[in-house]
Amino acid sequence: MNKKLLGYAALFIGIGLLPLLGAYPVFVMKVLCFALFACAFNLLVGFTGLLSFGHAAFLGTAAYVTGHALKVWGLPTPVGLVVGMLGAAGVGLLFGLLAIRRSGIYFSMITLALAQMLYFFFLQAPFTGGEDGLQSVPRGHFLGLDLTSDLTLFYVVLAIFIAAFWLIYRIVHSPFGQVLTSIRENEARATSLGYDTAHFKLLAFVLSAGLAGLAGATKTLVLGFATLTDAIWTTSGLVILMTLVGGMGTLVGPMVGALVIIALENKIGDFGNWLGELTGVAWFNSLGESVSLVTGLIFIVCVLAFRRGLVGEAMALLEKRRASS
Amino acid sequence: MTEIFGIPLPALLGQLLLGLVNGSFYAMLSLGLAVIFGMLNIINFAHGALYMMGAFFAWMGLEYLGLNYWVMLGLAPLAVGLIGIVIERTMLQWLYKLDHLYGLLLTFGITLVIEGVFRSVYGVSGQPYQVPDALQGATNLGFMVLPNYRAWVVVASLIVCFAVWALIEKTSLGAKLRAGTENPKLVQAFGINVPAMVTLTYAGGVALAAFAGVLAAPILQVSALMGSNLIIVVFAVVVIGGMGSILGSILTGLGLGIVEGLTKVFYPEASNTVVFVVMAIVLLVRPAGLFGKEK
Amino acid sequence: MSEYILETQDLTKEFKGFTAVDAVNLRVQRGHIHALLGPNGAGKTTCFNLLTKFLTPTRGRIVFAGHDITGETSAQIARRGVIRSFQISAVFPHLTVLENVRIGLQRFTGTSFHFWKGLTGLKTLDAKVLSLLELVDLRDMASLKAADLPYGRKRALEIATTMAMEPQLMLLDEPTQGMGHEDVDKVTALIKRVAEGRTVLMVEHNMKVVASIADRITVLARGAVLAEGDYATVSKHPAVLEAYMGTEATELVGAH
Amino acid sequence: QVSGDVIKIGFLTDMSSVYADIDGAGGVEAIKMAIADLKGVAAGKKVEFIFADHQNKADVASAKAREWMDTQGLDLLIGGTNSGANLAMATVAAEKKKPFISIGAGSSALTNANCTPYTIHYAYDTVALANGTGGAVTKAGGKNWYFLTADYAFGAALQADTTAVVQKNGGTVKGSVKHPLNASDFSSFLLQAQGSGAQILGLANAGGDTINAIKAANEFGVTKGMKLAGLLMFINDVHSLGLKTTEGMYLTDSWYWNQTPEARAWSRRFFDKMKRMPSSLQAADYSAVTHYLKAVDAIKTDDTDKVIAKMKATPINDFYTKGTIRKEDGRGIHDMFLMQVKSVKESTEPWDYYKVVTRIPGEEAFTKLADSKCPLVKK
Amino acid sequence: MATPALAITNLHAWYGESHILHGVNLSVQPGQVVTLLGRNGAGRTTTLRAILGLTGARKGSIKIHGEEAIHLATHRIAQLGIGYCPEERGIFASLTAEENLRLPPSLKAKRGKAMSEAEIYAMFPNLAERRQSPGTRLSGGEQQMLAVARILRTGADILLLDEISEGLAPVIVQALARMIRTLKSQGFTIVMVEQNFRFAAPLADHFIVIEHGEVVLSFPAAELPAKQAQLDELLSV
Ligand SMILES: Nc1ncnc2c1ncn2[C@@H]1O[C@H](COP(=O)(O)OP(=O)(O)OP(=O)(O)O)[C@@H](O)[C@H]1O
Ligand SMILES: Nc1ncnc2c1ncn2[C@@H]1O[C@H](COP(=O)(O)OP(=O)(O)OP(=O)(O)O)[C@@H](O)[C@H]1O
Ligand SMILES: [Mg+2]
Ligand SMILES: [Mg+2]
Repeated sequence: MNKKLLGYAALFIGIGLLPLLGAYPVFVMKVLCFALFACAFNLLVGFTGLLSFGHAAFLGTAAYVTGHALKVWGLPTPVGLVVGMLGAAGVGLLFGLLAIRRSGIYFSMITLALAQMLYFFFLQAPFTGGEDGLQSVPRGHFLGLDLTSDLTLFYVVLAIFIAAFWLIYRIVHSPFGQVLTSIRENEARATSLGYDTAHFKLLAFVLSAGLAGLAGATKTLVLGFATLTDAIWTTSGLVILMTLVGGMGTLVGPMVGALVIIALENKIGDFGNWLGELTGVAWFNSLGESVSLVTGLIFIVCVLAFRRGLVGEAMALLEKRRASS
Repeated sequence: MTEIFGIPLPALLGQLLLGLVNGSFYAMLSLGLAVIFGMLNIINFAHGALYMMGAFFAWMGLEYLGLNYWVMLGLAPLAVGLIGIVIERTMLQWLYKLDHLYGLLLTFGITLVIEGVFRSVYGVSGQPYQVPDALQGATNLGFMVLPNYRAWVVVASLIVCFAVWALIEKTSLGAKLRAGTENPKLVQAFGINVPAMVTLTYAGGVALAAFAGVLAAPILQVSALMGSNLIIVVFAVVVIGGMGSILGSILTGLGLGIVEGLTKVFYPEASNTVVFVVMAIVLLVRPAGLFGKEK
Repeated sequence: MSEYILETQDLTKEFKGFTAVDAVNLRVQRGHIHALLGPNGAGKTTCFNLLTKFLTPTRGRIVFAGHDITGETSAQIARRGVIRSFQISAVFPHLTVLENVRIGLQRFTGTSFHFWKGLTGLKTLDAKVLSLLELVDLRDMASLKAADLPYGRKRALEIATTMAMEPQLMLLDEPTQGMGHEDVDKVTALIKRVAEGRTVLMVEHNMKVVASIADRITVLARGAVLAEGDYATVSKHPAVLEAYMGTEATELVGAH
Repeated sequence: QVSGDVIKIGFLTDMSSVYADIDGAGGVEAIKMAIADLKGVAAGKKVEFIFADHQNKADVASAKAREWMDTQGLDLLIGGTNSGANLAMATVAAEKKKPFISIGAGSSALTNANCTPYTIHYAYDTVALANGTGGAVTKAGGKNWYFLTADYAFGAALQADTTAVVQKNGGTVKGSVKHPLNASDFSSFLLQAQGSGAQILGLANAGGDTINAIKAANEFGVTKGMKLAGLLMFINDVHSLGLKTTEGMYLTDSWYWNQTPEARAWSRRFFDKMKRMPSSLQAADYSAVTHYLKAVDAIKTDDTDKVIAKMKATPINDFYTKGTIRKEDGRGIHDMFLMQVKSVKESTEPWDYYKVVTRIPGEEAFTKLADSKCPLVKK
Repeated sequence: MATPALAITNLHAWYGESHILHGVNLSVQPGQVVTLLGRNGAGRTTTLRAILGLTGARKGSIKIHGEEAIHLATHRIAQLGIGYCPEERGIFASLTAEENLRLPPSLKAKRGKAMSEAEIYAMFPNLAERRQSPGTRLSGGEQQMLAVARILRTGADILLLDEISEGLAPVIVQALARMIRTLKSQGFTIVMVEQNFRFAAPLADHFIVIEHGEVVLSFPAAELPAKQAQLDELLSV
């Protein structure tokens, strides 16, 4: 237990040192936002067994609400973040009430469809700025800190991330989390023990939506804008991929997955060029234009051969070694 | 002139007819999804990508091989069907024992790859594809000018839908399929090669998508992304109809096309979302969908 | 208080043109171990599913302890004290043995929606959990993952979890199925023990088990009640003999 | 004094999505040509070029721009297609005080409400398009308009700008119908347009939407009763539609490859590399980079403020255009052209698609300073 | 001795984790009629299902006409010449009676004599009448006839019949008995699971009793009188 805590502490201190070691703070912040998004998503798929294919809706909602709150209403930054988070949780409640009525594949299809509906709404609603997005959202101040400096913002974002991560940890290891796990493992049995599984799933859905919202709100703060990308269905696919790559149902998996996928998106062009130079195959040079192709391949490989994800496989390996020694 | 809610009747009729055209595509695609779901228990996310592939094959046939529309109307579904066989044999078949969600994720990955390939080779701006000569021109119906090609689309899709329905409901092969959906193990115990049947079902389902793709090619630009927007709407159609019956998915598809058509007249802003709104309402009233079976 | 804790009236379930449970009037007496017998496919499991609302009856009424529960949800029925086990063992594989039982007990603490609390609050339940595990000889395995238990132990764990709910009525679906002989005897003794002060309705194919512990037996065939009574009566009932095993090998007309 | 001892030019454009053909890889090639034509050197220093795909996503564009400026020592940012992405890049450039030249974006906001001292909007904008097509068509007698508008900010801006021009020229707008972005089916909207009885159908959309709308309009016989005016069309769109469907259409653009001998010469070079003729944006990419490098070379520094001042002070004079960059708001001012698509008979060679109908002088085409809402413009 | 039509050695089978068969051994000669007896839930149905690979996991050896079938896919096993009539009848609701009848394809390796549809309808006149009705709209007895009838068409020579006499009127049971005799005379190998001892006793050449997933008694028909007492004890309710 304590060892685990130490491990997390080391991890976060490590992340905290990154910018000082020359890492690019905005990049790390972006990864943190997506890591939070993936962790929130994982709360649902990994710990409750519900595969939402519409999580971008919550990221997007919060991004727009926070963006609007900070830019148009001029609310203080912390309030803006909270408002965005609540907005996402509210949308989560509405979606949840509908989607919870079906399970399995249908649940996925319904969340996907609802999110798409919201996407079209955002596309047309005047306050989102349509396809131009909501630009130049001010960062403002946080508890007296001026956030215009990337480094200051970085530590604030890291603090938000740690707080949210702690909350997720808490949820997973709470009486509520226990019931969620039991629902994931055997819903019929949980029902037969007297749990109204629909209510638990709904609360999990809302919590996950709210936390995904926090990720979206923070992302708006970091990058200074909210756009349709946050709400489009491929973003929902992306977060699934992150979680799948990292390891569904593990706490750190989604973080690792987010890092891998974001890095991939950013670096694949360079990687392609490098391969192109190495092999002389010109096609590799255009790899940067084929992010979705590569993402798709990773998806296929993960589903076919690698379902536990990086962290999951690593843990399984450790366990095996421990068992054999 | 007769008006309904301020819209002249002829205009309304025209819109209904156009809705039917779109509905034909929904019907063909949701039909394919339903057939695949029945045997494989997999929601084939790649359906949209394979539909796009059908359209592309039609275009490529003409561009590289000089094969005309009518030839490709047969060849493209065949080719896509073959690809379906490869997909099923090399990937999908390993997932049947797992949670159905993995099927959805895998086919999602396949979608990204297929789209990625076409996009990296052909870009995304559409390739033009001419209406075949025999179907050029339009017919004046009095209340509207209906391009002959669109009329053909409705007819062709109705024929295909009906043929699929007849194949499944009226033939011995169909009997095997229906039996397989009820109890695949027992059917296999009669010496029927169910795994092969599953493969062929998948091939058939995606061939249907490709057929729809070829039909769509002259109407829409042939482009790498033409399938991915459509497929989400078709998913909503599937949720609305419920995976109950073949006829059900055809009717739901056509019906929603018409609903969408009417929305374009009365409140065009909502035409993108109306299907999803209908879905939400149906979920509230009949969670299993209009034609869905009890759980 | 009625002497019957559970009564069904004309309970019927139809699946697409086929009746799995056909107008069953079942009465389970308080304090009894009541066995439900019948060939495979007779509708026993379906009956359980109807009683616990995992399936909605096509027709009929279910009365439990004087309340009409026909319209209630599975969870509501469970909270009334009707707890079932499943034909295929139903544990939570990735939870430990201890957690498996605790998840049931936890419901009574009223904290199940408290997502902000730690697990320390639940630790107070552990003593009770361990004593329940003691009953089923699982105490030593409390910290193992349920998935790692042998099959027979899983069934025992399932019974322990069911018991933790202090059910008024326990529904056990083939509790000894798929076990070796020793396990069967253990589980039989266990059921007998935990049945004290409660009512048990169980499906069982193993006649030895039924004969030794059932107070009353209902035999189903093709969804309908074929016979009812204690073991002595039922085992001599002509229809049961007919449906189960004709012992007199009377020759068929025209044979040999 | 060149920062980092190299001159680093970054290009962010859509290389994989709906506008990839209009700019994309062709734009990259054009910029490479510009650098190579100057021997890869300016102010005695090596010129380096990096590019990336922003996938039409403002967030990707902004993040990439920020990263390049923070970590790569970028000296000039070129913005390819898409207004949303360009607005985001402009914000970052202003914050980091680096020059930003927007080529492919349509939004006039870049040098109007959202102007910055570091933004140069080089090629065109919605106002110019409206003035071109809207003005010319109305003057030529197309008084009755109906709009088919993509239902998002860019479409609305295009419609609004064009409406103003039409009305100023004595025309009327009979109505409009909005269609969703990336609509696959236009038949129903066209049926509504057809019922309006207007003469001109203004297409306030872009890319695939314009293409699909035009195809459907032909199919439904809309073109028999109405004339189509594509408010934003590129030669790639015409190419993919074919002359049969587009013949006779009006459109406004800043440049056409077959316009002048110089343009032709450059375009042939481009064609040899890309196997397709350049769009106006690709030509503008070349022109803008050349203009920048020449300014650097002239003042021997890549200092942002000085280079921008120099660029604004020097007239542009190349195969792409002859014009200036307006000091106050960074708006490129140059002639725009109203073109008409040739018929199949008129077209004498591949890619021979347009004839120039009218030249619209820059001062008329673009927003007048007097009308500007740019805070930098002192009034 | 000829190759047994069916030879099972040390067969184990599971449903999920539930271990149902604990090493079944039995062997059936061509043309023999064997009856599997046992109490409810003893594992007789599971034995039949395991032969066809319809249980979860299975282990051991199953030889059909000398060919090892334990690793074959279900349909390949069936094609070795097995016709299976399941306990729950397995009539398909979405198929008409006639479609149900025609569903099983003729087996390639035909060893037995396939009956024609006409012969089948002659044997079960009820079915002829109701051929267009949806399968599950037939009465229980008719469904049972249909389930048997449809495997007679295929040319399978080993029939696995699970409680075919269950729930049928005496006349039909008699007809079935006659049918089995006919089939036997035609050289079919038959493995029957039967509750109805009166039905099974006169037909069988050999009896096998299964208890708790194992064969506990196995004897030829001739020994029936001698074993009767032991049998009664094993099977008594
Ligand atoms: N959801 C369902 N849909 C259709 N038929 C069903 C369904 N559930 C059960 N049945 C059918 O109802 C009948 C009774 O099944 P049930 O599971 O109740 O039998 P059982 O008496 O528990 O048998 P066993 O001893 O094998 O467990 C069977 O024929 C079964 O196939
Ligand atoms: N699908 C299944 N899943 C889990 N357990 C099963 C399944 N089918 C049968 N069983 C169990 O396997 C055991 C053996 O069943 P089997 O059907 O082989 O019995 P049987 O001897 O044929 O009895 P019956 O006279 O009831 O048909 C029983 O305990 C039964 O409940
Ligand atoms: Mg059962
Ligand atoms: Mg049986």
